[in-house]
Amino acid sequence: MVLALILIAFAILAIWVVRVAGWRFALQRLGGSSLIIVLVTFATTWLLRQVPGDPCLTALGTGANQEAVDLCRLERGLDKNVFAQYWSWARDVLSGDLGFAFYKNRETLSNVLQARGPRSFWLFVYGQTIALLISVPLGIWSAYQANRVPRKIPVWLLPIFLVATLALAITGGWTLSAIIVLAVLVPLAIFYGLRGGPAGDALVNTSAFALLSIPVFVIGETFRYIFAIERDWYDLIGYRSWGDGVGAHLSSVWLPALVLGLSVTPVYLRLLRSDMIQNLQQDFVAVAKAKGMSNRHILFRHVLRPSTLTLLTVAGLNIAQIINGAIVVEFIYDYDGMGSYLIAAVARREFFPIQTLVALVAALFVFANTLIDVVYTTVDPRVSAGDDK
Amino acid sequence: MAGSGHAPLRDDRDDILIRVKDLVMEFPAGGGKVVHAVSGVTFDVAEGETLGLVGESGSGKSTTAKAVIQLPRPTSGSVWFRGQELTELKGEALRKVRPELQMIFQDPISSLNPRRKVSDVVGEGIRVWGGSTDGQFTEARINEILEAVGLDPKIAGERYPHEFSGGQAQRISVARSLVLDPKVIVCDEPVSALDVSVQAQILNLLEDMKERYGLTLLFISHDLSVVKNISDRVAVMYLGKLCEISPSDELYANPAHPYTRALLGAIPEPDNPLAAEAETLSGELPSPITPPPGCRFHTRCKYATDKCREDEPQMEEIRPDHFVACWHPVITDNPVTIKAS
Amino acid sequence: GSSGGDEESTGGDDPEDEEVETGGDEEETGGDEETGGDEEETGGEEEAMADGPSMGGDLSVLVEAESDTWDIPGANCAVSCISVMNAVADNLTMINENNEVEPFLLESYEPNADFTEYTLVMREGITFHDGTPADGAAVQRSLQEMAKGLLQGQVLVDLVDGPDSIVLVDDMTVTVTFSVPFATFGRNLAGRTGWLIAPSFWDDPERAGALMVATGPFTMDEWSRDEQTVLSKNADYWRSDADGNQLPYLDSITFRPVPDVSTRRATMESGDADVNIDSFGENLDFWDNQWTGNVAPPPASRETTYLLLNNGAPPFDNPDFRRAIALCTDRDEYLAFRAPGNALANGPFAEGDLGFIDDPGFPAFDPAAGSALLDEIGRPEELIYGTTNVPSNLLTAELFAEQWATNCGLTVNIDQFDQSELITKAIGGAFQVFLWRNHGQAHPGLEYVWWHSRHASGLALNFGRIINEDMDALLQQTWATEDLGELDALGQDINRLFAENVHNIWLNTTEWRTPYAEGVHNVNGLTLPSGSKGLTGTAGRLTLEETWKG
Amino acid sequence: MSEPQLKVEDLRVAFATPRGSVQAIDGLNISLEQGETLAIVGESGSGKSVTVRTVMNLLPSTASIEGNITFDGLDLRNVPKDRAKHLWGVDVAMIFQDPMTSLNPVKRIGSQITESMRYHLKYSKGQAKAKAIELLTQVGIPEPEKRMRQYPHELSGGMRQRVVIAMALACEPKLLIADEPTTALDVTVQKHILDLLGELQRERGMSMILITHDLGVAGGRADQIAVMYAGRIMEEAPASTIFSSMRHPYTEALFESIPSVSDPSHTRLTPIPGRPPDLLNLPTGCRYAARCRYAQVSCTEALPSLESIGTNHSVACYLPVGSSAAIDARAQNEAAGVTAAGLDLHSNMEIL
Amino acid sequence: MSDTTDPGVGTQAFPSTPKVPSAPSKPIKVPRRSGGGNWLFRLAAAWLIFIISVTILFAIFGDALPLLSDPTLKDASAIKQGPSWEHPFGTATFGQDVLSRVVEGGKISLFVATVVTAIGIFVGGAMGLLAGYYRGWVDTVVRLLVNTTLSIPALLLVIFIVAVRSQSLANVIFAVTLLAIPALARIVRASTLQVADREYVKAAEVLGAKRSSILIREVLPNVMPTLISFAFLTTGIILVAESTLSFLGLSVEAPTITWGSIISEGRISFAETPHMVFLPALVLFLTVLSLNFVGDQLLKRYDIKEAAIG
Ligand SMILES: Nc1ncnc2c1ncn2[C@@H]1O[C@H](COP(=O)(O)OP(=O)(O)OP(=O)(O)O)[C@@H](O)[C@H]1O
Ligand SMILES: Nc1ncnc2c1ncn2[C@@H]1O[C@H](COP(=O)(O)OP(=O)(O)OP(=O)(O)O)[C@@H](O)[C@H]1O
Ligand SMILES: [Mg+2]
Ligand SMILES: [Mg+2]
Repeated sequence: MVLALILIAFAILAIWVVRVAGWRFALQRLGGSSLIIVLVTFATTWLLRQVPGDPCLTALGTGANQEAVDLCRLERGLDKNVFAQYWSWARDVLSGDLGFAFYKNRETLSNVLQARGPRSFWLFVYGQTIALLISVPLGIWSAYQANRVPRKIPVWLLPIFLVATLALAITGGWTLSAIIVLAVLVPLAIFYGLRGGPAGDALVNTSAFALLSIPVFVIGETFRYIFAIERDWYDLIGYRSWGDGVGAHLSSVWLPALVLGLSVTPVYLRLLRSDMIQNLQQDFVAVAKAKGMSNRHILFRHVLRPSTLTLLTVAGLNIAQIINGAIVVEFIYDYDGMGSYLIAAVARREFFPIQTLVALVAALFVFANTLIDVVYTTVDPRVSAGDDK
Repeated sequence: MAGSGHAPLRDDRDDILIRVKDLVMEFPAGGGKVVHAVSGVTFDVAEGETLGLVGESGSGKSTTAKAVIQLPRPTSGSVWFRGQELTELKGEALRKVRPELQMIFQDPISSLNPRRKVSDVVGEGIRVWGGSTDGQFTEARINEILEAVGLDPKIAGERYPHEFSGGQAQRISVARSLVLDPKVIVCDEPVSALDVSVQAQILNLLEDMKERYGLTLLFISHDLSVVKNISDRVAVMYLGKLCEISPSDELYANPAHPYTRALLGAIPEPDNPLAAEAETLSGELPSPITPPPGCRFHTRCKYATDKCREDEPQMEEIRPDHFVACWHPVITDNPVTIKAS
Repeated sequence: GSSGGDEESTGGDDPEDEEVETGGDEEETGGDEETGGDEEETGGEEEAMADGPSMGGDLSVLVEAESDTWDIPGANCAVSCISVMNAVADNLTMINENNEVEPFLLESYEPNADFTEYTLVMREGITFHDGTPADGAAVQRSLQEMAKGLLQGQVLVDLVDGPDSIVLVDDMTVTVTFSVPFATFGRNLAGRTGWLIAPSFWDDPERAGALMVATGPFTMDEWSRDEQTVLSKNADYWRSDADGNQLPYLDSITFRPVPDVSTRRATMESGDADVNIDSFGENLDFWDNQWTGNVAPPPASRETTYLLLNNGAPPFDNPDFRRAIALCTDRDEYLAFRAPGNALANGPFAEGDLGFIDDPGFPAFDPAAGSALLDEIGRPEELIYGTTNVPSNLLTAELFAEQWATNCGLTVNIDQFDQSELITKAIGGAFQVFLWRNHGQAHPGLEYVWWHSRHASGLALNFGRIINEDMDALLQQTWATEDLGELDALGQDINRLFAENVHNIWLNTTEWRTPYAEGVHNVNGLTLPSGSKGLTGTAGRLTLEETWKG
Repeated sequence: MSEPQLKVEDLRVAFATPRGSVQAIDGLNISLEQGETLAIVGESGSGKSVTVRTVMNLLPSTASIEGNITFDGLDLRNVPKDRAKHLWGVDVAMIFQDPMTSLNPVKRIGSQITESMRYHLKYSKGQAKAKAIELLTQVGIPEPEKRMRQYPHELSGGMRQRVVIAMALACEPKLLIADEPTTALDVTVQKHILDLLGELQRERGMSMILITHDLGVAGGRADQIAVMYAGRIMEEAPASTIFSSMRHPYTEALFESIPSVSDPSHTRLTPIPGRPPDLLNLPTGCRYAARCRYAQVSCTEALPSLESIGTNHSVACYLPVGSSAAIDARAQNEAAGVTAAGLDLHSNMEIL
Repeated sequence: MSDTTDPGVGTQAFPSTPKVPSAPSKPIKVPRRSGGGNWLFRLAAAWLIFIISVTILFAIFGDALPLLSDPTLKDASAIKQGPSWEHPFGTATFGQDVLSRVVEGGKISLFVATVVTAIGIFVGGAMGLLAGYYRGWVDTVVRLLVNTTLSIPALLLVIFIVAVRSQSLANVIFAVTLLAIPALARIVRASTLQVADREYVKAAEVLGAKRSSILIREVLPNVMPTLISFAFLTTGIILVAESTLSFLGLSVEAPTITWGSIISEGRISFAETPHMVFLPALVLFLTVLSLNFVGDQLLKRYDIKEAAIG
């Protein structure tokens, strides 16, 4: 079901790509993509065969004896050479047989994908949404402030903010050290945020850097402590699907998604911001200003679109790397998605499913990037698909 | 216009330094299309002569000039330099001729490596060719050249390019190209980026250097006054073809090609007698991917006839040493004078 | 206190039982220790005095690992798997709190005098979850399948004619004959071998991935790998409590495998789960002193944490070297840092279990002597300490590596790898020393597979590759008697044998905690058909048959 | 005479930069009558663009501004908020130098032209479109409907500049500022654009400020020409007089340095020696003194102010060209071989 | 901060000065505009120097430094204690002084990050340079390699490599370097493309310089600023990456101390030992932040368009 939906989505997008960019481009990309996928999966196959440990021994565990192990080897073709193994894997996958995810209980990878795929998918979607929801407005705001005159805010507001923050913190019951840190930082942030101008920009930019400088797992662990244990805002009950109700679904995902989102937010934010700042210096912005257009109009109608180009490129190139964050987040929140499955599969030395998944990720990567190239042409009419950026 | 033919070649002279014959340069334009940047250009340059190249943007001036120094190699045609066919030289052999053919670029700042000292920039040629291992000689040579272009070697040599104004930077470029004692210098719009007050300095400098080092220049500009000032002969290009080639005073006095006349008519001088001719140029420059057949100028020419649309005109000598490729050249006996204000 | 009444065995005897588990996040260290027996009694009474059980409720239980399959004969069925199985399946026999075997699903269970033939009579009127009758044929089938299984087969390896010697005598009666005396069979039936599983499960061609079908108090409704296993009340369950209320009380149980120990603790703290099992040393203090809910009483039998030495390969094939390392190991320091408050172990049996002696003669810490011995026999170029790459295990590794290096001048290399490799290395004998946790089955005979030379070659369950004739002989004798006194004596001999040969380096007994939330009652409570209390909770295994929420 | 349409008085603009304050405009006065064209010429960096950007309120926040600017009696530095919203782009419009970068590459021509009408004049979509097509036709773009849907990169440079002009004219401004509108274009195109601007200006009675560094361009198109140098106006005169009777040595030198088509080839040019002063560190006295062949000690001591010397003709020089003082000064300098400001008159070499 | 000291004061009316056009004009007083967070830059640089020098000092003088002791010194009486005067960062599982461990861990973490960056810059830089300058098949191959690497989740690749070979310092460095290379190669390639397009490169060709010599003498020096700026950013990223690997048990083998290993040790009992998580994380955070900041300022200073590596 899910697989079918994904396939249909793929197909629709592929048709769109062909329509916008033409057959030539599509075929060219298909060739390049296949090459990458073959390279990646073969490299994976080869690497996996070097990994010490025996998938059969691991699967059979303490029940292993020589005959059982030999039988298992034979059944899985592990006695053949790498090329033969690769070929047999490729043949299976191309014929639609994704293989066993768990040899011991004969659970198929399709099953696992069906069960866990949606979790990772939603985690990814919400994570990206959160990242975009935070980074886009902040990035725009920040870029806009970079060259603006700060608003005049009386300095005496600072102590008021400070007292208010302290009061909030004390009634809200934050721990002492947090109070001390936040009581200084929060008022400053409010003050410079309201003031805007280069200081406001610096505030956003520095915060982005700060976020970039904290390992994801520290954020994840801290948030789990604060939101799941200290206050009961998140239930550590694992994923709930849409079927269990929208509320249950969202409340089972929001925290991991937030952490995952926060890990990419600074990247997006900074890219958008620097692109926007650059574009704000373009002549056409001066022209628009000379036309008397309002700042808001200029920001959203003139600058935003061309500024998303780098963001798109980078998002595309990082699509495979989102899994890194997902692995960590899934681990901390006991969120059983594809990331944690992959790790478990490596630990179990389940070679074939790993190869299949790596191939899927690689396919996703090349497909997303092809798509982005095409989107590029609609965002920036100067570029024609297939141009080398 | 826009014609071919070998008529402009002055094969009778023995001081010809460069001979360009049927030069063609094409670039892939994506989608299997081809940009016909230069299509069959023929001209020659005598030793010590300055040939000016004018034409609208995109007419192929730079491409022609670069093809002459084989950067990049032309698609077809021959470039003959002092007894050598450059298009046939390969690798090391071609590299060996390089010092003889130098180039000055338009943007004075970006043509200098910002991370090298001026003395290094200027001395680069000597380093490459390792003329002498004698550092003294190298230094002396660099100093000599720097002084020649009007820079104080002691002060200028130790500085970095960004510390110089545009005019000074262009002097450094000139110095760099001179250090290897070249025969020919290709100047691709060397003064377009400069202020008028500085432009004169560089034009004078080029004239001085030409005299001092016996240079031959190929000078590109779209400023007709500048080209007139510096050139002995001027060639007018349009959409990858030559229209007219003639000694400069002659060309400006008796422009025969409708395109040349239009160009001259566009010079922003009050009371330009050719101003009316410029009207024709309002139309768009056709795409070099699909150049018009026949005379390439016919789409914008007020004299154009069916013949122009079908047959390509060949270069013909209408006056001594004045060649035009046009079916309907304007030949009058009263020279035009565009008065400067 | 090792009062006579304590001598009981627990459910698990089969090989799979304890294999490990130094592997998980769970570092095996004990918490504040109280002797199991005392706690058990007081705990039990508390539960009993609470208000009568109420019906209904959904229980959410955290376990440390997912089961690889429910196809038990070949499954790596450890504590998490056993906990689920306990709720889904019933055993043919059970051990009572006096460590005696009692029939459970069986009407009666009779060995012959030399323990070579057993007559099992099935209780009438019991049906499987699928409605088919649980009769003698089902018992025969189950036992036969077990005997054919890779793992369980090793338990039943001495059947006279293999599976054929399990014979259906009449509708309800089955006999099982062994070629050698096998006195522990009854205890095996209280463990994995004895789960009665429906023929429809055995017949399922894809049974490796199928849901369990048995006779237990709960039926298995859903199994989402790594996410949850959902059980619901078996309305036709054959048992009721003393007041005649139908068992079980709960409507459903959801088991959620959560491998990360700190996540399990966080989930409990946040109130998002009802029951947890935990043996992580650094959490024990928390459960004992800070946890606002309850903790189920642990039984006396406890596993032992030890350094598993590979007796089959250099350098540990040399008894002198093993002794030297023991002399160089400061176990008190280990206790102080890694298992604060836990009892030092000098042998494989925990205090209160058969075979326990306070001082079997295990070498005490004496670095000078160790060093001298090493000077004599020479030091290996390097010693490789293998461990999984889990932070807490690495800390322990670091500690021993440092001890051996500074105390005795050995070069120790810590080889870290991921979890699955630990097992494969252990079965294959590809290691020098591992931190390990095992045993504590309350009956020396149940440790047979781990120590007998018969299991020491090739891919072997005798991970330490102990080949010791005296040991073999003693183990064989434990299979020939049911007399607890005799067994105690045999156990003590084994204990001394271990100390003398330093086959392993014993560290400490392992404490488990089974914390559960307020409002949950009678976790691990079990009343046997005879009215006596069942022995439950060994090594964290859960029994939820009589648990209720309210 | 009535009050001029645009009046700039003693304008000073400085930019804060990491290296210090850049004094870009320093005491500049302009007055422009309704319907008149003022050309500002000068070297690169002389402050032409900054001047008009100040008028257009386009300076970045790093700029500090002093002086008065009035447009139609309105103080442009303190415009009431509601008026400000529909002032720039409506009453005053501007065309920039580079048509390649003046248009937003990702927006269609049509929407770029119509947006200001829709924003300021609240035209409906259809109205705006109709007006845009009319404008495009006016600026001489064939097939305007088709062009409306195209993107800037699909047009040639000349076409784009026409679009830019159409854009600026959309709200029928009273004053049009053209900052080097043809510098990036071919001479052939330049002529057409300039003709077009002149025509439109006449039709609409607009005033215009035309910035250029090409004296020829200025000469043909402007009523009044101001020559700027280092942030100051050196000389201002009607186009007809400045060519015939320039009075500032800088203007003179500028004319001498330009090659002329009427001169035979290889005519020796007379460049202006040296380079403009560093705006970070301006000399006292006349900004041009260091390059001036007339320079005397007095020139280096105090800044000459712009003095009127005839109808609409003013010059900022102590020694205006043609005055006897100037002739003496030059002779004196020639004799000495070096000016009071240290310029070596005989050396061909530029000493760094 | 008060209004007047803010660097961004802009278009404000000045009190009208008397109009004396003929007098030597007085330059307008303009508030000096700092180069955008200059003091932050200095602060960041100072922190980096501090961290590095403490680490070096420690390497030389060992526990002679005040407040620092042997990072492996066990103390059964002070297990997992919170910060105190004696142990400003508290103590670890074996009662070791966490501050000393942070300093010691810094040695390894910074070493790993520096070596990875150095190799990454060298190899990735070379790949990017060659691809960007020679184009053609070299470019195709490099781009294929880069895209291939980018299409595998980095963590998975590290797991593979670490599983194949052991978790020795060298292998961890190798694995992480492998990940750093593509990003750097991509950035350097983009920068090279830009530089190779400049006219001074053409000028060198005209002079007849060999391509290889042009690459080294003309292109490389101009790509260098990009490389150096990104070296700082990369070092920061690697520091964070190392700690994440530690968290997953994939970093350098015990008993080697790294910042990541301290944090992940503290995480085991987060509730009891938050000081073992937050204090080292703070040091890590400040260091990475400083690296990022310095790198970013360099980028700005050299006016390099930010490409993404993250
Ligand atoms: N590398 C190239 N690839 C594709 N097309 C090119 C390339 N170089 C030049 N062209 C095309 O060739 C034609 C001639 O270009 P060229 O640069 O020679 O013109 P030009 O006369 O020098 O113009 P300009 O005055 O703008 O410098 C143009 O249409 C241009 O787009
Ligand atoms: N935003 C700014 N920050 C700092 N200095 C500036 C700024 N804008 C302009 N300047 C400086 O002000 C001076 C005048 O610049 P302006 O752009 O007005 O010159 P211009 O006469 O228009 O030159 P061009 O012919 O090159 O356009 C220059 O020295 C320039 O460097
Ligand atoms: Mg050109
Ligand atoms: Mg300007």
